[in-house]
Amino acid sequence: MSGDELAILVGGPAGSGVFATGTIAAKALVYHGYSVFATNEYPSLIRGGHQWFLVAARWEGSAMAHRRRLDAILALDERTVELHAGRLKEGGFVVCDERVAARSRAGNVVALPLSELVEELGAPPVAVNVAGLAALFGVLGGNLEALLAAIRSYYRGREKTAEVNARVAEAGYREGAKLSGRASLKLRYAPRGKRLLLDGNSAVALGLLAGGLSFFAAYPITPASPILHFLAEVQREAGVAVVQAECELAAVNMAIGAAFAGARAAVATSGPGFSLMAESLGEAAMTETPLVIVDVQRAGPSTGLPTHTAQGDLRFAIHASHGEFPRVVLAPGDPVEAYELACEALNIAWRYQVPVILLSDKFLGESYWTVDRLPDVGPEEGPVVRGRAPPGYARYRITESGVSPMALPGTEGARVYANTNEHDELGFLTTDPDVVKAMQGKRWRKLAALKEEAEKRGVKEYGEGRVALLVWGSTKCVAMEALRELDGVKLVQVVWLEPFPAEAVRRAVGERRLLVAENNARGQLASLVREHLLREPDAVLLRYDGRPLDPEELAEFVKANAG
Amino acid sequence: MSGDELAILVGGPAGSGVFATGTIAAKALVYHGYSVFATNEYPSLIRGGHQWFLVAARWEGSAMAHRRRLDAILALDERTVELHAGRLKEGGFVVCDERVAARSRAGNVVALPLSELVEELGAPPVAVNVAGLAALFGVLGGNLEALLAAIRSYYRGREKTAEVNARVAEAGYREGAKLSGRASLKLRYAPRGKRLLLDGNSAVALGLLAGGLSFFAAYPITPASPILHFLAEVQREAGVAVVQAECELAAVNMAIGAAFAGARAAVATSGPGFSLMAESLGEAAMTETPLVIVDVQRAGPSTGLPTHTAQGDLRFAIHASHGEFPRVVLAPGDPVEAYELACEALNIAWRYQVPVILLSDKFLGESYWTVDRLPDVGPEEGPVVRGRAPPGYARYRITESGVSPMALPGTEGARVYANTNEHDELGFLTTDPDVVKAMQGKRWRKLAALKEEAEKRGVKEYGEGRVALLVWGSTKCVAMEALRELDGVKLVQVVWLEPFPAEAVRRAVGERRLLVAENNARGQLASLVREHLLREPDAVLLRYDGRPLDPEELAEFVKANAG
Amino acid sequence: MARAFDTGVRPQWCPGCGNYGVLAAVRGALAELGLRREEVVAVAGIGCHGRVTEYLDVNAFHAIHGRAVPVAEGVKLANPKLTVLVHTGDGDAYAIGLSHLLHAARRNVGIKVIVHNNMVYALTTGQAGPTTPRGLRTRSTPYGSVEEPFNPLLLLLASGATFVARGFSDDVQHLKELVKRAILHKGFAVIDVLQPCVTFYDTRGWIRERAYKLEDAGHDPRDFRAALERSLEAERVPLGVLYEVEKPAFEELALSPEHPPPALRDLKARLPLDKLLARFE
Amino acid sequence: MARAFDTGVRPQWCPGCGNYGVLAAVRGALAELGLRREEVVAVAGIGCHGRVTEYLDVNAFHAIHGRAVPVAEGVKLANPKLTVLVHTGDGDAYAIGLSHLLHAARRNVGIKVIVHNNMVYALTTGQAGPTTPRGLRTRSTPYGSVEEPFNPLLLLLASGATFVARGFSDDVQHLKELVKRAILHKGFAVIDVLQPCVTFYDTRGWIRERAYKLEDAGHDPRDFRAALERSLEAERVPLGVLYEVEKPAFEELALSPEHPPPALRDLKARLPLDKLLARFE
Ligand SMILES: Cc1ncc(C[n+]2csc(CCOP(=O)(O)OP(=O)(O)O)c2C)c(N)n1
Ligand SMILES: Cc1ncc(C[n+]2csc(CCOP(=O)(O)OP(=O)(O)O)c2C)c(N)n1
Ligand code: SF4
Ligand code: SF4
Ligand SMILES: [Mg+2]
Ligand SMILES: [Mg+2]
Repeated sequence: MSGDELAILVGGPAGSGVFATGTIAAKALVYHGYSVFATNEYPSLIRGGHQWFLVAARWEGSAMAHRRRLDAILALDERTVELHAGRLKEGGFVVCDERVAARSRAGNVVALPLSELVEELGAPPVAVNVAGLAALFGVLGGNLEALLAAIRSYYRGREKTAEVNARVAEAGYREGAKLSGRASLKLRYAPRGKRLLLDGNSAVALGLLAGGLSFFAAYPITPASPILHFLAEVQREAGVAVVQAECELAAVNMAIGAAFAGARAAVATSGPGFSLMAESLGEAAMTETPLVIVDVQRAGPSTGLPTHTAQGDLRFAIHASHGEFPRVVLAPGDPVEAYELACEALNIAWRYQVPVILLSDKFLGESYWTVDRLPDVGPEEGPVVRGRAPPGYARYRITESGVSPMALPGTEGARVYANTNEHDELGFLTTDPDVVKAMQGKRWRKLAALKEEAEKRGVKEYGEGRVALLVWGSTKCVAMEALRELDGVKLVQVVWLEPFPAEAVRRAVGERRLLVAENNARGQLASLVREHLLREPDAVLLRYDGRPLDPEELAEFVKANAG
Repeated sequence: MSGDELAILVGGPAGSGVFATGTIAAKALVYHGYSVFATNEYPSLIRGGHQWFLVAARWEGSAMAHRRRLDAILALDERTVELHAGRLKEGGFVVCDERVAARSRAGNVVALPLSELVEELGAPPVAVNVAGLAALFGVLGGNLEALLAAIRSYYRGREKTAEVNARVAEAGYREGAKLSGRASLKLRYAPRGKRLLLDGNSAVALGLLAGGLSFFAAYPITPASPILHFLAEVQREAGVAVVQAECELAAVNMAIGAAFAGARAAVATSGPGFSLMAESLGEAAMTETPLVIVDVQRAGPSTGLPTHTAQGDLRFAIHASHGEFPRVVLAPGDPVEAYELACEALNIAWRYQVPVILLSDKFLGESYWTVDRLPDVGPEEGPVVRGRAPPGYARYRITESGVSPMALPGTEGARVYANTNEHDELGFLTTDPDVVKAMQGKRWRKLAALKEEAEKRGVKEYGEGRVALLVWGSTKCVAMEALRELDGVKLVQVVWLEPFPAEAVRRAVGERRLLVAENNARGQLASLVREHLLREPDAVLLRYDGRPLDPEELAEFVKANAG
Repeated sequence: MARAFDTGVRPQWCPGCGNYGVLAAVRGALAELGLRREEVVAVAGIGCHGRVTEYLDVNAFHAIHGRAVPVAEGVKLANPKLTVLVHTGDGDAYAIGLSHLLHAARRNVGIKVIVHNNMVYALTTGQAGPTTPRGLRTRSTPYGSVEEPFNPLLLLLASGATFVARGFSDDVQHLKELVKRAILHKGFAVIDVLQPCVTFYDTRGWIRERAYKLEDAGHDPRDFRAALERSLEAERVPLGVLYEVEKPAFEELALSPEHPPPALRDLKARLPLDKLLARFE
Repeated sequence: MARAFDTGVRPQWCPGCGNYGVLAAVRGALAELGLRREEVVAVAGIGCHGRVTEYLDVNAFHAIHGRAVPVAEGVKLANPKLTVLVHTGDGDAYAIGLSHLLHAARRNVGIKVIVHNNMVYALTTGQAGPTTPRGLRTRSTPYGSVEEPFNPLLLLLASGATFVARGFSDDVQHLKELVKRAILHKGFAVIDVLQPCVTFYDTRGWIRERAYKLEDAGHDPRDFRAALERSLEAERVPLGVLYEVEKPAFEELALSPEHPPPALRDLKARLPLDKLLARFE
């Protein structure tokens, strides 16, 4: 426990800088040389309401998820002490301003004159958060330079703010360092070179850019908006057109129009917006327009818990829109996969001319992980015709693979006619039963190739054991964390959810006991197992209160059901 | 073959009165004493394009579906002869105007001077259709009075048109009667009292009215518009408010608002409109507002074949909308069930305060069946609070059944607060994990009771045999017709699709070979069987070219796979 | 009046937010009109504005984003006796819900729409919206918005709305009077309320400098062309009723007078089934 | 010109339908502007009007009902070199798609919207729509419509559209000139075309009696208030350009000039990943 592993929580009311402080703490720990995981919870309110940010760090191996028990708390109000002090480990402590301490009754409180200190330095009152964080680092014997670097990195472009906060941090650190005896652990320090602290939303945005994204349309929605914000910010450097549409129906239809014209297009939304896109999903499919939809799931149904997490849209993503057509549903489990699969999503969309849905969630999208390096992936153009079309070009040419070369409007010699009505090879409307069957057949043939890809790359396996734990999406991270406490468990992650890699899952699970864990109420992956493997899972762990599964409860579940 | 069974087809270009003529033929045959089935096919065009109307009649038992082979054709153009003459039985014949005959090359054509006759009577040229129909009845030795009654019934409210057509019919009949030797069958005549000739759409509308419908909102869409038209027509007699909204999003939200206020509300649409309603489905569910959505399926994906049939929305109906909530999906198989289930849908919606989706389709909605009597069903109010609320009233009171008494706005002492955000018992927004779980639990408890109802009433069984043929929706009628040619087959119809009556299906199928037939490409009922029964069907017959299954192909499929 | 129509839940808007003024004005209007909470329904959209239903003690429906207007239309048509308010935002009403708003205006359904127009998407942490002025830097427009904003008053006048007004959340008394007039108006009424968002786009000073009262300026709200003119003013901000005309409300025309309104129908009343079935015989 | 831009598919509209005139005018306009079919994209909605894409020989996207406008916006933003036409109907554009239309107008995206306004839902066999006059009996309004129709010209003017015109399908030559002007206009242009539906609502005579040309009436299309006045005329039907103003098109403002437009980007161009990642270090 000598600083090999730690968990810190920053808490306070919305508007008190919980997010900034937490992010700085996370960065600072990365600069120390730790592998860091960070996550947060906030209400759907601009002011008021409790908010927290948790940073978990590990010296060896990777920090993959949150833990229930805490080593230290930075409390920006009494509520934080009230709500979280009970989670402190033996020897854990709360850092807070004297005024907060005066109103709290918790033991093990390190009360410091933080607001006084901030006032003396002429810094704005909100800087108490950084003062407190620095004090906390002081108590833990952290490296001040690393902390200052984190502050400067966080406030990049706002040099004045950065300097004020740096000064506050120096003072706070000194205060804390006086009390370093209070801590039962000491931070380690041995920087490991450039590493990223990456959230799932940014990873998705970067992955789309890596996949050649040139057009992005969105309507703001929590927790997907950060993708819009990031892309809007980098639009000039990255050369991507970013449009905020009047609603999700407009956003997705703009993307479809842009893709039809030849742009690599994507949209990002959350459940309510994805619901609104259901009709247009079929439009993309019927016109065979490549399209990527990112759904950063949040807790539903309906408006639900807009700032909380869930994996509740899986079946909906697989079946959304009336009628039937091939589609791909991918679910990354961590930021590296988010980056890789976002890029891959665009490539698949263009290789097969199908809609691809990337299922992320609030937990993945708005949590942070230390990433050493992003995989080397890039765009593949797919069967696109530019310049001049071959004689007799037909947009929906019936081919063996089901994929027809896609000319872009502007191609000499081609009339590109996309049609949401059932159509013939040239795009003209038809109701002829034979043509209808041929076109359905053409579209469905893509699914065969997609299924092969899914079977090949759609399932990941970690570890070995008598028991198989099956997960999808961000629950993977929780499971990886839980696995540290478990023996004899093989983790199986389904990355391609549609087409479902039934054979690969069957192979990976084999004769093992099959446990499933998901962040939803009905067991949607479990239902896919039933449908495709004709097998009843031996036990299913579901959580649907807007919070991700805890590694601890997952470990307990596995132990209790290992058979 | 002496007139016990016959099939007539009327064909011609859109705008030539194919629909009117066909309906009159069907009515006339009902008046003769036949059980009649009638269906039609038309393009999504106001003028031009081929259109046909088929009438199948049976003297003993019920005519349930179309047949491939025809006894007679009324051809209003050459195209009709070209397309359909090949389907004539031995001894079958085509009736047409001399001019049409002159341009056709088919054998067995009864060419009559129909347009001359119409001209002589000073009737409008379009009356050729009725002249031809009457001639056909003449050739078949039908009853002229019955035919005239059918004409008068069809043109009710337009007495002038009725009389002109009656005169034309008399003349046409005389012409045809001269050639009665040509026919190898003779129509029977023995009226059986008042019977209805009912289409599925009207049956749904009537069923909703029987269920107490007081508010209906819709946006026009083929093939669901007839429900709107019928309800608009009878709005005053039936006392139902009918609103044509600016789009489906508006329609469904108006219905939700109306239901919240206390109206028995429903909407009707087809696939594209249902897709647009996905988000609002969750809104109804989260606010626990009773809502009935009728989806008259058409062939997709996307715009697809707007005037053709399919059963392609089943999985979508079950999983539509982000997040998770209990819902009910019902699928009637014939007009009597359509009537019964539409009424029941409203009752279930109000008994459980859940959204209910009624899946019809173009084939059921726009085909006609002889109905002797509609079942005696009516509205149940459900747990509604009017007048004065009990002290401490809470809209979302946590109850054992999951259903909370629903006060209507205006109730003394009640603040009725419906919230799409997750909420507490009073409707106030919450993010407290315990309250969230309690509310999810409350909602899901309804599913247990619904599941029981589904198991009790969700499966229908017909006949007995070693082989089970599993169907849903309108395929039931095709299967009933096919069953006449089959021995040892038990027909099992799933009427409740969600919650899925797995035990009832398992019991009904037993150890039999399990065959599934559906009007879609992926085998959606088959996938439900896999998911819920963990059983692979022994064979699946799918049709997805916009046409209903033919009884003949279904019979062949069953024979080939009886094992 | 202070404690009237108060659910007891403490509002959680930012200190200084214009929503406080809107809430106070509506509470005051309901109280002064002598309405009981039971006969009022507030339908809200999603946004900071939508929180009104947590605080305003009347029947309420917190709808999904953009659909408060059709929900309210349904409520009003089902039971025209209810006073139906809509609380919506510039994003909720003028972006995702625009079509519904204009169609409700055209139909003249007797709902009273209060648009909390803060010219920004607030609850989603500050993005540009349809009334955001050109050039504003927001999280979705880091280089400044390049879109021309709507003129919502002009658009509403053009839609056929029979009552169009503008209020300012700073002037609670004046806004209260507007809300009262809107409620007393027969048919559709809309008030575009300038409701500064102090956190993401603080327009308080700008508006205070330019605002004036139409009542003081001799404006005749029966004059449609004068209303158009007022809506086109660029330098000054007119507050008050721009336009009011009396026309039959949709619910008067669309509901059959022989039957009780949909929500109040007696389920035991017999359906004339035989008559309805005659056409199928 | 007769055979220009002809796919060879025979139109299947009712004899006498106004859509024939619209098709002829558009073909003529494209031909006279010397455009090649490869550089034009027509995006159509669902309705009788939507059939245009079967007959007009340019690149085409037959979209879903109500979404032709955003599809067209996407096309234009992806490749501003293309001439992008939208064929839409009164139901498609003014009912289900209204919000998109007005937002595209506000943004001034350089698409050219031709509304086939037959004041009825034709393809779905004749229901009332947002421009159907009060009192008309249709299949959805057997007792006569009780809704006030929109004034689409006024609404479009109010939305900020930079080019608003009205055409009549009977006068192909005149309509052709309007289409040419719309195409040559920079930014968003919309033509509300009176396109009688001879089957469900034959307005030919009514319009012919009242139509007059704005060019002949000395109307100045640069005068916004004059345009408002013309749009408000009740007794006469003005044809021609009501309003035109030059403003930067959205695609000029929104697309970064250092990069090729989205559809023409070279996928091999390297992404400055290191620079983008710096902020995460
Ligand atoms: C379908 C859908 N899309 C997006 C959102 C996310 N969302 C919530 S509030 C909001 C905008 C709010 O803006 P406005 O209506 O102006 O309200 P304000 O917060 O400014 O009062 C958005 C986009 C949502 N809830 N639902
Ligand atoms: C989402 C959706 N709703 C409804 C329809 C059915 N629909 C097809 S065309 C149409 C209306 C057409 O009216 P309009 O746009 O005026 O076109 P017109 O036929 O008059 O040219 C409707 C409602 C549809 N295709 N999609
Ligand atoms: S963010 Fe703006 S609109 Fe929302 S509560 Fe704060 S000040 Fe009010
Ligand atoms: S129905 Fe009307 S709009 Fe459609 S083709 Fe016929 S005349 Fe034209
Ligand atoms: Mg706002
Ligand atoms: Mg129309």
